[in-house]
Amino acid sequence: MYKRTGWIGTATALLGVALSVLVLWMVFFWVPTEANQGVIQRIFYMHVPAAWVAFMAFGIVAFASAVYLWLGDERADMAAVAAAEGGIIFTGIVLLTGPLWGKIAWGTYWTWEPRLTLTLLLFFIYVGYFMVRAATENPEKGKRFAAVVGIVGALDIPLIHVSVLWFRSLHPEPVVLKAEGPTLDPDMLTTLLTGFLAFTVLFVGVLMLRYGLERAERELNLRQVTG
Amino acid sequence: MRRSMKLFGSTMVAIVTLAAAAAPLVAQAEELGQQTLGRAYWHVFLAYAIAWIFIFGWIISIARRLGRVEKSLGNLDG
Amino acid sequence: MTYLRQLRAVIRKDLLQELRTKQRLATMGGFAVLVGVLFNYSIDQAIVAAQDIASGLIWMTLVFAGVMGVGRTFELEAEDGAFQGVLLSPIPRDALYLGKVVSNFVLVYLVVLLVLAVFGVFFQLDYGNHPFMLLAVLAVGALGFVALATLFGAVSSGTALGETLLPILVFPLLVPMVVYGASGTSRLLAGRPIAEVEGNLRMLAAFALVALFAGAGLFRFVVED
Amino acid sequence: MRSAAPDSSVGAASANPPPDPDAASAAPLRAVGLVRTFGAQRAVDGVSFTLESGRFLSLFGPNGAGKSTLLRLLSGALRPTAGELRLGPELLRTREPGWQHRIGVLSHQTFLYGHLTARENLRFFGDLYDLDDLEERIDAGLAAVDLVARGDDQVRTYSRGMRQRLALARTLLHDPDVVLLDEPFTGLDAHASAVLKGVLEALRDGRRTVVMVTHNLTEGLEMADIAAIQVRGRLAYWESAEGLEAAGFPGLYRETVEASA
Repeated sequence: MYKRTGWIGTATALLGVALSVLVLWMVFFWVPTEANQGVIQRIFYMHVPAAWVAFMAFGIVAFASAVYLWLGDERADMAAVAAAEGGIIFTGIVLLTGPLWGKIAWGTYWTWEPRLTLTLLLFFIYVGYFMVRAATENPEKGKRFAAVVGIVGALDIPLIHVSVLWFRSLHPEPVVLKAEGPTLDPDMLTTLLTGFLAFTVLFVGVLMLRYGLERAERELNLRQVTG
Repeated sequence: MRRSMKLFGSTMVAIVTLAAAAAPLVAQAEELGQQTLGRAYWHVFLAYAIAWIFIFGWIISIARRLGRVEKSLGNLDG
Repeated sequence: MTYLRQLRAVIRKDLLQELRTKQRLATMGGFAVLVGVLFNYSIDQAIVAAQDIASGLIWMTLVFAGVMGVGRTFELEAEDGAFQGVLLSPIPRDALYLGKVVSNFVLVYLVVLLVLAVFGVFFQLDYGNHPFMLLAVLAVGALGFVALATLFGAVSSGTALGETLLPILVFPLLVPMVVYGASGTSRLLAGRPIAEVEGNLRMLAAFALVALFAGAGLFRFVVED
Repeated sequence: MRSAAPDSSVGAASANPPPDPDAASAAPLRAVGLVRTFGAQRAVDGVSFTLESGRFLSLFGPNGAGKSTLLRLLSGALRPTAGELRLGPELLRTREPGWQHRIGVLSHQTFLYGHLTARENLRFFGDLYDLDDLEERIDAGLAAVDLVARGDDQVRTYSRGMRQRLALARTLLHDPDVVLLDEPFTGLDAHASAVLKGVLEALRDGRRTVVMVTHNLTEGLEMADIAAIQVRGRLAYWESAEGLEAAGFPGLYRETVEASA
């Protein structure tokens, strides 16, 4: 079982890497420059897929946490940890690349742009998730605490999203990003979709590897104490 | 052990591929950067570099931890 | 009937204990008054009118004082193992949680009233034409806050970090409450009509409901071994 | 309203017609292959036993042998990793009120609130168990542990011995069938420990099963019908205490622990 996960995971991760290289090529050599924003808009092909992966990871964390609390299945907890670690990596990417875009597009590194704010809060929920785990002496308890953090976070995120959107309508941004037209240029759309595909495949592949690692670590832990 | 080596190898291949792809990009960027919109270009490069560093940092850390764990497991067996 | 009796027992025990020790009320109340004093010196009232920023001050004081007070709930229970005794009894865990929420809410809301009174005197605040709406907004907001803080107070008191972990866990989740609560309060303080605040109140209620359901459902996974 | 009488507990009221009142109390406490792990550590490692009702079991063992963990498993506070626990035919399901009504726990911690009076403490716990005739029960309980005069004083003004007596009243308030004692004599002076012993002696009415975890070999053996020794999570010794010589027991204990360690 573990061996299979390792093999499929490696293959999927490699496919993800290959697709990501393809995206790099498309972004830097192939896709036309967007008229309104210029070159900076090219961040978009990676930034938006990274945000998608970060939220997808949180969805996995919440779902696996619920399964863990419900059935007490160790595997669900391992999946949740693996996804949370990926989630914190990808929220980190979003949070660092967002300001790089913002500085050029809006003239400031940080704005309380709703989606960026939401990602920041998501990042902190992930931080809490790992702190709770690290700070419990009884690992079973730590797993349950973390699961509670994951589930409540997932329930709260829609409310946070609505509220930060609403807050923004209350205080219009000084420099407002012009909305892209309803139709994106077909080449841009292709690039963006390839970006989504690349990061998703990459994430799923590495997630499997991380799951295999978690499994091996727990096996080692068990055998060191009992054996 | 073999699995993690394979993983590590594939990581290295990917990095080399990336470097090979990036070299002409950097050259081109310097050229373009001197012409127009230098700052925006650098931000785009920086953004992609951050993403790749984070993702590969993650993969490498998984590979190293896996190598260590499998070594310890091997020691227990042997 | 059984459920109500158990719920009432928890509430009565908590409030009685607080009445005897006054530990948490004293720390929260003292904190709130001192915050008022420090705010006075941190704001140049020649430039910023206190009335304009009062709603932010009120909500921040509520959140910080609340974290202090609610974070102590389970530390107090640890006294001579009492909480173990409660967990050995047949009280449903959601009744235990809801009882704690009610008693914590009473404490936090008393502090809210104190904050309103003290800030009113310190900064000559005008509480507008709809003081009852103001009280309602603060009550629903405080309920949502207490619902989350009680759940995560149990989590943090179960960790080695104790109460210090509580703000890190709970602050990111409180954003909706602060957004709708503070903006509703500032509208009321600015004398805007009630209709403009009804949406805020609805969102605060939604937040409180989600927090209460999540807490009641998940509490048992937090307190048991 | 639920009374705490043993025949009204949830498990007894199953599909079958109600058994006669003595059936439930005559039920043996049975553990089958109990295991509890913490992380990778096996605190309780495959414990099985049958304890006839009305018997008094003293459980000895060195520190870290998992005695308290075993007791917490019996109390239902802790979920077993594997194995099951029965009282008569009734299966223990952790966190079900039916079980909790039938178990009373007295630990070296008193589970009492210092800022409440003795009566308020008992009333609080009585409400949690949803007991009928609570005030009468409280009066009787306070009388049994000789605390009527101090019933309206806050518990923090009590001496250690008085607290432990009150804790005993709290343990017995809902009239449990199985009483679990975890080092109840820790920190007690001679007088308090004599009072406690007297009340525990009175518990042995043939209906109540008692399990006591203790370090004190003489005290434990004196009260026991059955003596057991737990070492490294397992029951290494289980014998009727009747034939045991008090003088020879420490040696036996040491041998057992060393043989199993």
